Amino acid sequence: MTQAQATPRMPIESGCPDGFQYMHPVMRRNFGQWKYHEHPRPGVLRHVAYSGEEIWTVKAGTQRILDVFTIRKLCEIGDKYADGYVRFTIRSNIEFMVADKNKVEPLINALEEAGFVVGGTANSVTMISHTQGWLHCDIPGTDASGVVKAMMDELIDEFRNCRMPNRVHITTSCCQINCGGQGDIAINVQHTKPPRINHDQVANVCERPAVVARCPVAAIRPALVDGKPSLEVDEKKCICCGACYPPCPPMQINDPEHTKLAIWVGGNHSNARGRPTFHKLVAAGIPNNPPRWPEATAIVKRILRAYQQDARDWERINDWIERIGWPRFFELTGLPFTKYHIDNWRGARNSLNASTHIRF
Amino acid sequence: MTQAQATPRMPIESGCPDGFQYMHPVMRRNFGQWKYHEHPRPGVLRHVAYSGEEIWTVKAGTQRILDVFTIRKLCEIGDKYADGYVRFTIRSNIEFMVADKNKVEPLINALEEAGFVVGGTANSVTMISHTQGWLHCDIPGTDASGVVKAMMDELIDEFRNCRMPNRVHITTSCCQINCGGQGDIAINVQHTKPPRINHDQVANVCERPAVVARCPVAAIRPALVDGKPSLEVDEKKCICCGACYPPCPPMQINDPEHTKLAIWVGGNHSNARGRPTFHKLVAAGIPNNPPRWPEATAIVKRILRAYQQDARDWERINDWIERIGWPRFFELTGLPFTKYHIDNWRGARNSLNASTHIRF
Amino acid sequence: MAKKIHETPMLDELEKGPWPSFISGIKRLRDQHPDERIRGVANDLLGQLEHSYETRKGYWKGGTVSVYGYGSGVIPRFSEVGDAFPESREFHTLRVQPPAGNFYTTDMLRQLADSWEKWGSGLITFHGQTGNIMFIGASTDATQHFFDEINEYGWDLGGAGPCVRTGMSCVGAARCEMSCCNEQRIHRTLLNRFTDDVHRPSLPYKFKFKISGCPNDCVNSIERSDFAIIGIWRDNMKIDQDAVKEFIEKKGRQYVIDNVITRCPTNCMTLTDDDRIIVKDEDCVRCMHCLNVMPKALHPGDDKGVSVLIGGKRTLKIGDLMGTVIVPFMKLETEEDYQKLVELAENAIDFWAENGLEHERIGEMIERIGLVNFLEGIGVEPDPNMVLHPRQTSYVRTDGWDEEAEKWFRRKLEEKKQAAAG
Amino acid sequence: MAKKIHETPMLDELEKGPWPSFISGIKRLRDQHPDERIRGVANDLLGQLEHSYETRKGYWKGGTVSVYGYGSGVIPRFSEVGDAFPESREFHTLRVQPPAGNFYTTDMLRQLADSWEKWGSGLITFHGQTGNIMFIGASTDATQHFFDEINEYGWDLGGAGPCVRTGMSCVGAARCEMSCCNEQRIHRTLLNRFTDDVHRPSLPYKFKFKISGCPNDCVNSIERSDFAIIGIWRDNMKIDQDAVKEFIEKKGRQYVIDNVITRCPTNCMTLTDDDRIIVKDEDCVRCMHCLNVMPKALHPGDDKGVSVLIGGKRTLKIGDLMGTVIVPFMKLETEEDYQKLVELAENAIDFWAENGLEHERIGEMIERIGLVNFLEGIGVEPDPNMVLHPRQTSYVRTDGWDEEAEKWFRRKLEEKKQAAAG
Ligand code: SRM
Ligand code: SRM
Ligand code: SRM
Ligand code: SRM
Ligand code: SF4
Ligand code: SF4
Ligand code: SF4
Ligand code: SF4
Ligand code: SF4
Ligand code: SF4
Ligand code: SF4
Ligand code: SF4
Repeated sequence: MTQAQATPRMPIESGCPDGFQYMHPVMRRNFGQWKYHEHPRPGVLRHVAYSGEEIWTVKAGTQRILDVFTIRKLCEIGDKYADGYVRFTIRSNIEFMVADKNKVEPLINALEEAGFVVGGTANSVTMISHTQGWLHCDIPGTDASGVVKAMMDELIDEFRNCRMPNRVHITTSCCQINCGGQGDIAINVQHTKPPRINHDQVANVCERPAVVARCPVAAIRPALVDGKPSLEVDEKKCICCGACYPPCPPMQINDPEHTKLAIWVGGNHSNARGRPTFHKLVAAGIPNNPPRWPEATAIVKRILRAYQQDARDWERINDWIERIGWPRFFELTGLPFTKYHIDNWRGARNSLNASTHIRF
Repeated sequence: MTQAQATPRMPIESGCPDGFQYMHPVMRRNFGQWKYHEHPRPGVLRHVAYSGEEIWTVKAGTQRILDVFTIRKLCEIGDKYADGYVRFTIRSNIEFMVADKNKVEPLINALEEAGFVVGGTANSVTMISHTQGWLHCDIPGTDASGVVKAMMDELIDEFRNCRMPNRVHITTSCCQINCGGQGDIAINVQHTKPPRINHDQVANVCERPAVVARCPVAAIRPALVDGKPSLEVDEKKCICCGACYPPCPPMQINDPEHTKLAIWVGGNHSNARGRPTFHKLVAAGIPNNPPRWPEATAIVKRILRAYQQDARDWERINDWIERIGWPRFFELTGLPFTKYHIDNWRGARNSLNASTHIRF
Repeated sequence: MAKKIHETPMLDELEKGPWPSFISGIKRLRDQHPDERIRGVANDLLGQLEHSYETRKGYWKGGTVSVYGYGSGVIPRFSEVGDAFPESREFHTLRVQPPAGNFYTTDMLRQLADSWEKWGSGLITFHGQTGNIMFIGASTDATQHFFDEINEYGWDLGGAGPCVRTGMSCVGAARCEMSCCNEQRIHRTLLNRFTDDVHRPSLPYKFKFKISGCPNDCVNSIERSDFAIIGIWRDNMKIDQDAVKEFIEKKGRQYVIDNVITRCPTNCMTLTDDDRIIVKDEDCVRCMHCLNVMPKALHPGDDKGVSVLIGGKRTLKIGDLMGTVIVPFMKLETEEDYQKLVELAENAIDFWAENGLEHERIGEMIERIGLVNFLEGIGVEPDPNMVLHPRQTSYVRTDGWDEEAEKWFRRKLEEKKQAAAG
Repeated sequence: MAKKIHETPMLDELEKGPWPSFISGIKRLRDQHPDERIRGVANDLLGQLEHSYETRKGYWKGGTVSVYGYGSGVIPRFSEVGDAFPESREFHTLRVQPPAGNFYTTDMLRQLADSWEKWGSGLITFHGQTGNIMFIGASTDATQHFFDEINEYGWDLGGAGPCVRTGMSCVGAARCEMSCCNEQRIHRTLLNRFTDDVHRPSLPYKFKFKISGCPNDCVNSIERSDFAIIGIWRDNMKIDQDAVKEFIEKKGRQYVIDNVITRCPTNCMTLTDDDRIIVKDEDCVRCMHCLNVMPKALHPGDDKGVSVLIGGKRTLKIGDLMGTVIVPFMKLETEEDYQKLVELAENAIDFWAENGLEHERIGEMIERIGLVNFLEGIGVEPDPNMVLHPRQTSYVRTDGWDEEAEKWFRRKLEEKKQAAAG
């Protein structure tokens, strides 16, 4: 198989593998028969089955982009201190599942000694889910991994402890497409200037009808530039969303200066208490400042502090703001409210205050 | 002044008159200095001022379209049993204001004897606010006054008593323009067929560009019919809103058969508890059945009964439904849920259930 | 009566039942009125109405009728079946502005009835849904006469067509303990500033003012007016703890918990073990519910003023709109305060008159151009109370962020200074 | 190492601080890996990344790379600054479907690492935001080799491009007491039915399945997937009153009132004086909050199944959409039940494949054509649970009202009969 073959090998279309083969036997035995769980300490869960059996989960944060050394290190710890069964959460935290309570403490110690961080459960700030950035994507305005590493350095105590009113789910994305999704707090790229067009390349690289169709505000028109077919952008219409860049890289939206970060809050996708909510813009114009993006982290910390001090138990960030109102959110966080906070996209009217429910 | 003058008389543009000149002296003296009110019985309010003075209000329902005999009768009662000060509410109920508690009982008796109905305060079903209908308007699909008279005949006990969980504000309108506005319950005309065009008249009566612009779904096109300029309607697009009829009467939307009534619930324009809400369609296809429209009244009574039995004190109809959910509203009232209940107008998405908050 | 009385079998059905019957009223005019003209009008009116009931269609059409000097205030109606019902062939309505607050003495009612009997049909509605006294049923000739007569003793027409319409205000401070403003003064100050725009239609479309003394909004101003002024207070609500105790004694603790404490939309009320009510006023959104349930114990604060919401209307042609908060709070005490309110209305109407399309209400224009453009057009700064929440979509160009942020901080500083000074 | 190690002063800053550093990981590969190829790739990768940090721009571009027989599953990346950083010039990512539930043994992780070391950069992410194992950094040649190797021992590629994408399911029944369904079976049944559509992109755009065992929705399925399946129950929740008492003893009554009773969105819970919790289940919307706070005392009911919501996605090009309830409840017990779910997915995908515009997600299509048309297209009857509330606008043509009403009554009757029979 190491040699290229004459007739190429046909793939085995096995699709999604069965997880049962990799599942801890206690979990297999008690599948669908779990009674309750407890949270003995940050980073540790104890699930008890109706059968009386129990499974302990120890959760640790990593750097998401794992090198094989790190993977082997994690496996080694798993073999030595746990039962050799792991899983990864949707936030790229690793979970070790062990049947024996006595293995929990040594496992934690081994993980921490090896530089991993135990925590991220329950009402902590768990790992920031994020995206590819300059390391791999073709359209990024920043480096999500870098932003997250720098931020987690400062939030690590909130990962290790459960001192927040409720779970905090943060996400970071490296362009406005926002593969990282919404979050209690989301740190996303926000472009501020229309794309500059590299007219020389358009004719070769760009499917022009496709890109014209892609623009949500119809700001792109075909045009002849220096006699060659190219495009032009109506800068008054353009909302700098960057949607034209992926199908047409000559429409350069990324800019060392004008590509900024923005911070959004209140996305909550669980159905707990209220219905799922979208996140809302609270801060923009934040410098895209590698290697450590201190301005973004500072704002995130300010929001977290206000939330921690003011919210009630079990209030997610959106629940908290709904109770105290947006005027007070801006007051408590010291963030400015500007005309950019007022929606003007389709359906904007639904976001206007059509009532005298007013906060003083 | 009874003769036409040679040079016409110029109007005195006095605008809105000062109400103070017609105000009960107790109210004038205590203007802005009221402390609280009580509700001693249906139809009667007692307002107490900080000064210790009080004013009693007795409220009575009438037929809204008052003949001069009725007006004089009301004035007579006002003079004989009250202090000669009255006002009309936004729902065309008449209020008599008296300073002396002892005048209240005789006043009530006199009103009832003269055929007026005392009540309509607090958690009663107050008078149905309504519109002009066949008696005066140029575009009506029904006769609001008639619908309301027939309905109030059956709701009179709920006007006279305060047995509802909270105030009930009903409205009735005679075309889809809906001058009667929204309500806890609204009985409105709902056309079901596109306008038939009387092509002979179009050229004379109709400002064609204006009517084309009026259609919310751009279903009207200029057309030549029998060589004369006229209009045509794309019947697949037309939503039978009737908006084209006022500027262009040849677009006959009203139809003895296909003009139906519809019932909407949950409009609440106060800011009490929740924010103001729009009313929602619950029943349509109700026959426009003069002289007494029994089908519409039956549905209104069914809704009122369910509300009365199931809602908690102080819940308006919208509050109640919000708590119990729409599935149960349809269950309790026995009304059918159909595809027409699902919005498809702009911003419809905001009305879809994007959550697992589901009622079983 | 000489003429034939029309049969009205269907309408007769509406004389049955206990609620006062408008049909009986019209019949009284037909049968008992001393003036033959009125008897005749009533007879033909009933005839045409019966015809409508039978055929399920209306038979009025519009036209052009007005009084000298005005372009609006009369709703002209000509019968399409006038040959069959000639005496009510012309049946116009005069829309007359009521006094702010809808107050009348019986004397004045009689005087109005007398004038109307002289010129019109004898049918009056107090009031139409916009708030006008509707004198229903005058011939074209009589219209001017009737107007001249009542205009002499203090009454003026309201609006119709693309103009400022008759306003509406709740009973408010005249009787109601919830009132946070002088509704009547606001009503008359605004309406009478725009008298010219009431009488001479030249705006893109209609424009309505409505005034409620408190957020209960008894005149539906948020939904039914282009410019809603609603009384509100800014400081803490006033709690009479003795009255609270009294209320609890009468109604029981459970009643208060179930009907007041747990019904507060922001959960900002607490009932203490010793039966006091504590309100976290910074969370209170002035919804009025608790004050409504306990009007003796709970009252608006002292720092009263109004909120202004712009853009409400009913359904044509983009769907119903409610007004949006444009001014979260303004005082209305001094002459200058009132002047500021008038200026706001002027700015809004001017901007709309310039930028609104034909037949486009101000709310529809705001929907079309976006709230921010409207705010900039009328010179009002953005405020978080204008929105339910900040934007959810990233489709926005934020290149002026720093300057806008700067403006906000400057404003806040200014406010602080003023608060310290005041 | 023979070659020059690129200076990375900016990246070095990301080695500071206590959180594990991805830069340190890449440096380990550069400095410590036995394979020179890997050392070289890591060095140039760091070089290019440092260049990005300095210039604040990315330098990758796409292209076309795939494995034999498939049209998707690889994200090709070619460097735009490949001359300066030649060894990471080709740096493709293979997206590999994880096992449902994301379970691994350490043995299997090692085996995957071994294969990747042989062919790729040595960098793996568990998992990408869609849920794939991302093997980041293979040359064009190596791509096929690596795939062939892991495909032999049970791994297959996920989706990329306009196709069904890799699915995601929460840990669910494997460990979680909230789970109301077999997430893994749902996940594999659906995904493996559409294997062809995963590997051969031919749909209007991407299509994602996500499965959560309960409404806590730990995989964000409502917002981040086109087809969300969420476990739920239909009967009464189960209350262990002894555990309730125990909880109250530990935490206090006030805690339960403040954190459970008053936080229920529909106010359907009561705490009795003798410390029992009573739930009015017909008002409960299964929000999970009370179960989350008291997982020992409160549990989902026994009549379990799933809700299906269709149409969630992120922001391009009309703004974010969440999924809409299309099936409020369906059982998933028998083979036939699962077959019904598969059919629903097939109908949805087929209808969308025929009616969706290019690059239009299913949610955008629903937005464009209206929910009712979509329902009719896939043969699902309307249900009040699909909407927050009935329509607010009268802009609708209701001429088929009677027939539709009839349908509803027939369906309700049918349901009653079935309930009586079952
Ligand atoms: C007289 C009137 C104002 C006027 O200037 O004419 C009025 C007067 C009062 N209203 Fe009102 N409301 C009047 C129409 C309204 C309307 C508008 C309407 O009817 O179309 C509304 C808002 C409409 C809506 O909600 O959709 C309205 C929403 C309220 C509320 C809020 C109710 C709620 O819980 O949602 C209160 C508070 C309350 O009920 O205690 C209120 C309370 C009151 C009080 C108790 C205020 C007071 O202390 O005096 C008055 C008692 C009147 C009564 O008859 O019970 N009034 N009230 C109107 C009587 C209409 C009628 O004849 O029935
Ligand atoms: C008389 C009245 C109904 C009643 O019996 O009470 C009425 C009657 C008419 N309305 Fe109205 N509207 C009346 C209050 C309203 C209201 C309620 C309000 O003002 O609070 C509304 C909803 C609020 C709003 O302004 O949106 C209302 C929304 C309309 C509309 C829709 C406007 C829109 O933008 O959606 C029209 C149609 C139009 O203007 O093109 C309309 C048009 C009409 C016309 C002029 C129909 C026409 O185009 O010929 C009706 C004349 C009837 C007649 O023969 O007298 N009427 N109309 C009300 C005015 C009486 C008065 O002056 O006091
Ligand atoms: C790798 C990943 C981010 C990560 O680091 O985790 C990612 C990376 C890309 N996404 Fe994504 N998306 C990833 C999860 C998501 C998600 C989250 C999810 O699936 O739950 C979303 C939001 C949910 C959704 O589907 O809307 C997402 C919404 C997008 C969109 C916007 C789609 C839309 O309709 O709004 C695009 C743009 C497009 O498809 O045109 C996009 C496009 C891309 C492309 C292919 C950019 C491009 O057009 O070249 C990125 C390739 C990066 C690379 O070099 O590897 N990616 N993308 C995630 C996939 C890993 C995996 O397969 O496991
Ligand atoms: C492991 C994981 C599922 C998986 O298959 O990977 C998971 C596992 C659990 N979640 Fe979750 N959730 C996981 C991601 C999520 C997400 C998605 C996300 O993080 O992006 C959500 C919804 C996102 C959102 O809300 O925007 C989520 C919303 C919840 C909630 C609802 C919280 C709320 O009040 O809004 C609960 C209930 C609770 O907190 O008790 C919950 C509860 C739980 C419980 C307690 C369920 C149980 O009984 O086992 C688990 C505890 C884990 C812990 O670490 O505290 N889980 N949970 C995910 C861990 C991610 C991580 O590493 O931090
Ligand atoms: S968020 Fe944008 S830049 Fe980042 S991985 Fe996704 S598509 Fe690429
Ligand atoms: S950035 Fe967005 S709005 Fe601007 S031209 Fe490109 S696609 Fe259009
Ligand atoms: S609702 Fe329609 S028909 Fe009735 S008065 Fe208003 S405009 Fe005329
Ligand atoms: S009824 Fe309404 S939708 Fe139909 S043609 Fe007339 S204006 Fe257009
Ligand atoms: S709006 Fe307020 S102030 Fe005016 S009458 Fe109603 S309750 Fe009183
Ligand atoms: S007015 Fe409304 S928001 Fe304020 S305390 Fe009372 S109930 Fe709560
Ligand atoms: S979604 Fe529900 S079942 Fe799945 S892990 Fe989260 S809490 Fe457990
Ligand atoms: S699950 Fe949610 S809605 Fe149901 S009782 Fe518990 S808190 Fe209330």
